[in-house]
Amino acid sequence: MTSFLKTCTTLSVFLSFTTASIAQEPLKAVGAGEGALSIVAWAGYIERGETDKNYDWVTKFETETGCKVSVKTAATSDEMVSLMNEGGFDLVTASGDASLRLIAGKRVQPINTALIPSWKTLDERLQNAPWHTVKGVHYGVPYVWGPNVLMYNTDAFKGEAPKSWKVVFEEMTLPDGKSNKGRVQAYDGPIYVADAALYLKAHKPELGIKDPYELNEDQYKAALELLRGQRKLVGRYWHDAMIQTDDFKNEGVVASGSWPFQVNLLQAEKAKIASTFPEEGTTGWADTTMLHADAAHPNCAYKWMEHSLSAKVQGDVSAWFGANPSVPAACKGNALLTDEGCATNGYDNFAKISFWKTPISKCESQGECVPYHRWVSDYIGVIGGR
Amino acid sequence: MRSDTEATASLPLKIAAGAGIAFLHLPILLIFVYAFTTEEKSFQWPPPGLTLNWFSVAWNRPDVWQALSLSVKVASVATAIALLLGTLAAAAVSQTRFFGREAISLLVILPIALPGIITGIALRSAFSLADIPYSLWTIILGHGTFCVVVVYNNAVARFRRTSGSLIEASMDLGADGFQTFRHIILPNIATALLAGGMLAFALSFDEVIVTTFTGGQQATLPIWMLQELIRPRQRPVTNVVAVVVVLVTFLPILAAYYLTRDTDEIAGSGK
Amino acid sequence: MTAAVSFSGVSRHFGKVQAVDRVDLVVEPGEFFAMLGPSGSGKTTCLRLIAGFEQPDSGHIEIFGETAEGVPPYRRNVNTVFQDYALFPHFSILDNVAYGLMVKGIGKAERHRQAEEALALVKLPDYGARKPGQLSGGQRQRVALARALVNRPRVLLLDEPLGALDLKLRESMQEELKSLQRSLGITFIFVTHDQGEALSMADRVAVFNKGRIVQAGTPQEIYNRPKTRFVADFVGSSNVIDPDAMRYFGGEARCASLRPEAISLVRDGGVRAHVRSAAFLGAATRLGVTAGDVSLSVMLPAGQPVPEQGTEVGLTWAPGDVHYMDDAA
Amino acid sequence: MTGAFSQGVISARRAGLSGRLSDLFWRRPQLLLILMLTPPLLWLGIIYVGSLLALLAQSFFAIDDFSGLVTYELTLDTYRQLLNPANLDIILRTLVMAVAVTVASAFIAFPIAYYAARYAKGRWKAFFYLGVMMPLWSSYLVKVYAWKLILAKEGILTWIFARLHLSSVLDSVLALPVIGGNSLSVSYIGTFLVFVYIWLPYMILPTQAALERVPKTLVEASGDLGATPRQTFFTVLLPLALPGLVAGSIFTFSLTLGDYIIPQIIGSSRLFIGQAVYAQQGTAGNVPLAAAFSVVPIVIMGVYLAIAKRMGAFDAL
Repeated sequence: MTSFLKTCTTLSVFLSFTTASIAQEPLKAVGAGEGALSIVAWAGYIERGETDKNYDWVTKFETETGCKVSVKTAATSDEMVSLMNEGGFDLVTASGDASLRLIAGKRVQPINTALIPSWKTLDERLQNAPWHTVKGVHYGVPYVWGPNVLMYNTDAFKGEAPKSWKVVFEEMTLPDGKSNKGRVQAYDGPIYVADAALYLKAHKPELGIKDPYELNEDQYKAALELLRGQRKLVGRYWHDAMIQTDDFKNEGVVASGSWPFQVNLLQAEKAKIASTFPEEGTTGWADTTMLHADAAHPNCAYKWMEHSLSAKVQGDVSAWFGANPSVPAACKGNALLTDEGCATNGYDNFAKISFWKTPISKCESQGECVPYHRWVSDYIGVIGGR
Repeated sequence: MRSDTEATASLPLKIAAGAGIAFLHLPILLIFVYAFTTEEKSFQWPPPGLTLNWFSVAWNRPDVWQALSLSVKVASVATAIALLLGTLAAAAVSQTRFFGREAISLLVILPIALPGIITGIALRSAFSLADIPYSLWTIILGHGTFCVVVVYNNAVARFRRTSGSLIEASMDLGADGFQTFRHIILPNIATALLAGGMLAFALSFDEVIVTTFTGGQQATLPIWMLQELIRPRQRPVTNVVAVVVVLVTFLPILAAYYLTRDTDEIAGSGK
Repeated sequence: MTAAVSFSGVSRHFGKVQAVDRVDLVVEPGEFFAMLGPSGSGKTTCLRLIAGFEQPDSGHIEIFGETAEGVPPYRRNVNTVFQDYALFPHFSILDNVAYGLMVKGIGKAERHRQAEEALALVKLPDYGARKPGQLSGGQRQRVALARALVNRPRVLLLDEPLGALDLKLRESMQEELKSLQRSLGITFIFVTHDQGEALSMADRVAVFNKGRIVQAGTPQEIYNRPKTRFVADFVGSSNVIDPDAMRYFGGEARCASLRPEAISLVRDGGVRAHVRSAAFLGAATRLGVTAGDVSLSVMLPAGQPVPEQGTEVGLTWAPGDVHYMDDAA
Repeated sequence: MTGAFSQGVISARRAGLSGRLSDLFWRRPQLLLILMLTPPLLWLGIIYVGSLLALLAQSFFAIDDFSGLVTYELTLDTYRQLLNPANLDIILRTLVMAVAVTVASAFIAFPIAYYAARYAKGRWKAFFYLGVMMPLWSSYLVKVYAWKLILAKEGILTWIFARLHLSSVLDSVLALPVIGGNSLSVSYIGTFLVFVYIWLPYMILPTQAALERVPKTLVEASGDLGATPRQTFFTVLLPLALPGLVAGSIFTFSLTLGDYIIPQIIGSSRLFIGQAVYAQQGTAGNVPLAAAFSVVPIVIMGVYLAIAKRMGAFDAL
């Protein structure tokens, strides 16, 4: 674990030319709010009822605490890291492939869990999750988590859910009689190499893949090979949730790895879209609300972290984004999420999800793994047809 | 041969020119149509219905106004800076001969001749090196850099056409340097500066790429549009804003045309 | 009496080009002075040195006894009529003329009154409201003149003032300028490359070549007694004869000039020559003849019979008409 | 004109700072020149070029393979990395696209510019001017998104082709190797179309300006000397319009080289230089490689500008 950390440390400093600030002691007590709070978040994570009046967990917080919330949405984990490196934010909803980089880069500060009463209501599986806890020190509070599901068009699949990720990785004829060529998508982020590895883990056991984020040269090459084959099927890689929904509506895309968020969005528009949890398992994300090392509004930030763990907010976010709450109590009695919501979003599949984390060369499961920056340049090559 | 110099063009030329202009305008008509669509999240063709609703929605969106005001601020200051720097450089280059004159004109053209992303990244890394926090001024710094060229081009063209003896005549008649500047130089280059200034303003107002790198978290109108288009809340609002911007800028473009028509074309002074 | 303008040892170079090379010059007050020379001979630079647009690298310039050193154009009571007139395109004619008064801070009514007076002087009384673009070349020239004169300069500089006008207009303007100068008594200094203009208008002429003054004097002196071969070549239509040819003609072996009208034709004797061409000029006929290998032109007064081409004639001239000069340029 | 000699020939120096400064600037014109040049030189020479050089300097560092951290030691490793096949693909792809876009823009722009410069009069002239300026002033982003609607598989073009019963034509175009694709909006054809559309005004304006500077008498003289309209066009008009076309091509070329938004929205996810710079800098954190990628358009534009300058395109800018 220490070597893991050392690599993370070095990995993380790269974007920042500014001198890293010295990690501070966590706050001792929550005082009066500073009147403002700025958050870097995934699209759909911080809603104030602008899209749908029912989904609003900001307005009430603002009136109660006097902290005016401003949100900067980021499309990728890397964007989040660079935004935090840039500074000027209090909080970030970082996924596992960003959180450790932020910690190692001293961009975020330890938090005092004693100041967050709802901490003890957290799902035990998440309380000490390795993506926000380093040497027993907590660098944030879990927000929500979820799987990267397989989204598909019910017309193209004749109402029958595809069982395997095979439909997006290998050329085949779909139930509607047409080839899947040009009708599937893949994620336009290097972390998607892990999805290929996950598929290989199930279908090519001889490679000996244990963890899709820890790949040796051979395993990595096999994953890239699979992705090169996939390139021939994919017209455009998806990068942005909203553009993906457009593609499913206007570009004739019928299957892709996706977030429940897009599924919900499309279903709300009465599109013929459904999602499934393929047999290979899925990759997924678990996000943590982390506090910037130089946060200008730490009191408001603590108030928000507490607010974000309330069962109501957890349930509402989960319903809106298609995620799973970090507070088990949220699964029951939330009007928006409904009592079946957690099950739909894969709450019980926790163990089957390989959560995003940054690939590093000194990996735990085997001696030497291919580090992230190679994933980046090679994935660019794959998309470019190399 | 004669037909070539007479005022009538051949039919193929007319068709080619007309088709070219149509090609330039059809997508813009589409923007107009989609400002009225009833569909909210994404666009589908043909639009399911038409409504005027989005205009009032746009009017009541505070973020539109914030972005607009930031854009106007940035564009105004960047234009003012470009006017100052561009005129000075143009005056120096066209009124005197000195070693390195060529280098100056290259230097002025460079920010526009090199892709915006390079200007953007270079400035961004310089900001981090110098530990300059992102602010209104970092955006202005970026915009000012590439706006100088349009003012410079317009001013140089005008200086070139303004006889150098006018300045000497003025001084000969008893006007000192400042009087000459006020009574002779300024009135003679004013329309060129106005036209250059308006182009600079437009350039800054629509700039996305450099702003992405120098803006930090602030959203100018184009950045706001980018965010809206990628993560739509009410997509037609973006089109409404675009339509309004086109309509509002129509008059200044026309004004710039008539101001410079007789004296000099403002052509060729793009991004 | 102090000179209106005096140069002593004035030099000015641009880069490697020596535009004005150690020039000494005196222009008397009230004089109509011409600076004549081919383009690039330094005459215009001299004018600009007087106006103050250029500063000498070395030497000394005085205007009416006051040193011009370090004095910018706007502090010299010297005005210029530019070759391209340099009328301000954005001002009306009246405002153009009134400009000098305006920058001096004279009130609008007064300066317009004076400007109108000046326009009347150049015979353009009703043109005040127009813009320069609406005037013909000759009219613009007059406006430029009025604009300079309204400031009552001690010296008026004219840079090729008639160069852009057509022949007829040029002749009438020459008359007008001359009488204007006489009536105003202002010192006029003008620059021209047209020797006819210089000779007909000026009281005195300075001939420039390669940045230096080769000869200065009255038009008669310049015309009749050119000091150098260059002056003779440039100023007159004189025959310039080489030393060798001069000896062949029986004179001294020096370079000389001989005016065409000083040569007369004789049937026998004289220097034998062949007629090559004849051009009828109205008041006279100009013959081109060759004597030996020397080409000469001969002015034949009207009324004399014109010999046919190819005929042999004899040429004679009074020895006093032969003007010897330096062979140098 | 009385009292002509009432004043001295040299007036006194004017009072105040402005008088003194005026005199000073006249005596020392270099001082005025320096004063005029200092602000633009400070801004462009120091801030802008300084930033550029700082960026370029970073391309001589490399990211450490093991840790992913930038090592501040001079090396050419990053350039070696830049020349690997995947990155060469990106450079080549962008170059080909930039050339194609520039050539196509020139072809489409010329008739418009020619007509506007030589035939359009009065109101029509204004119409053409506005016709070019309006698209230039309309939001770049909104135009790009409008094209997404036009080119989408279920978009306007497909709809129109279907209405005209020409869907098979569209399909056969899309079936073309390399430039085709699943739909126009995910093909090179789409990216190309949008590039041409967005940069076209930048080509028209300088070309028109250059054509307007061609004196009518030249064309007449050529005709007078017996040239056919066609010969006149190729021997007189085109060479004289060339600086304008080259000036326009500086824009179309440079803008295509650096754009990262158009190929991201309309395209097949294959990267262009602009996107590569953006991704290496923002996503991968490989600033040295991003800087090395930036060198490519700088070098290309440097060569391009040198040629353009020789052709007198700067005067037509």
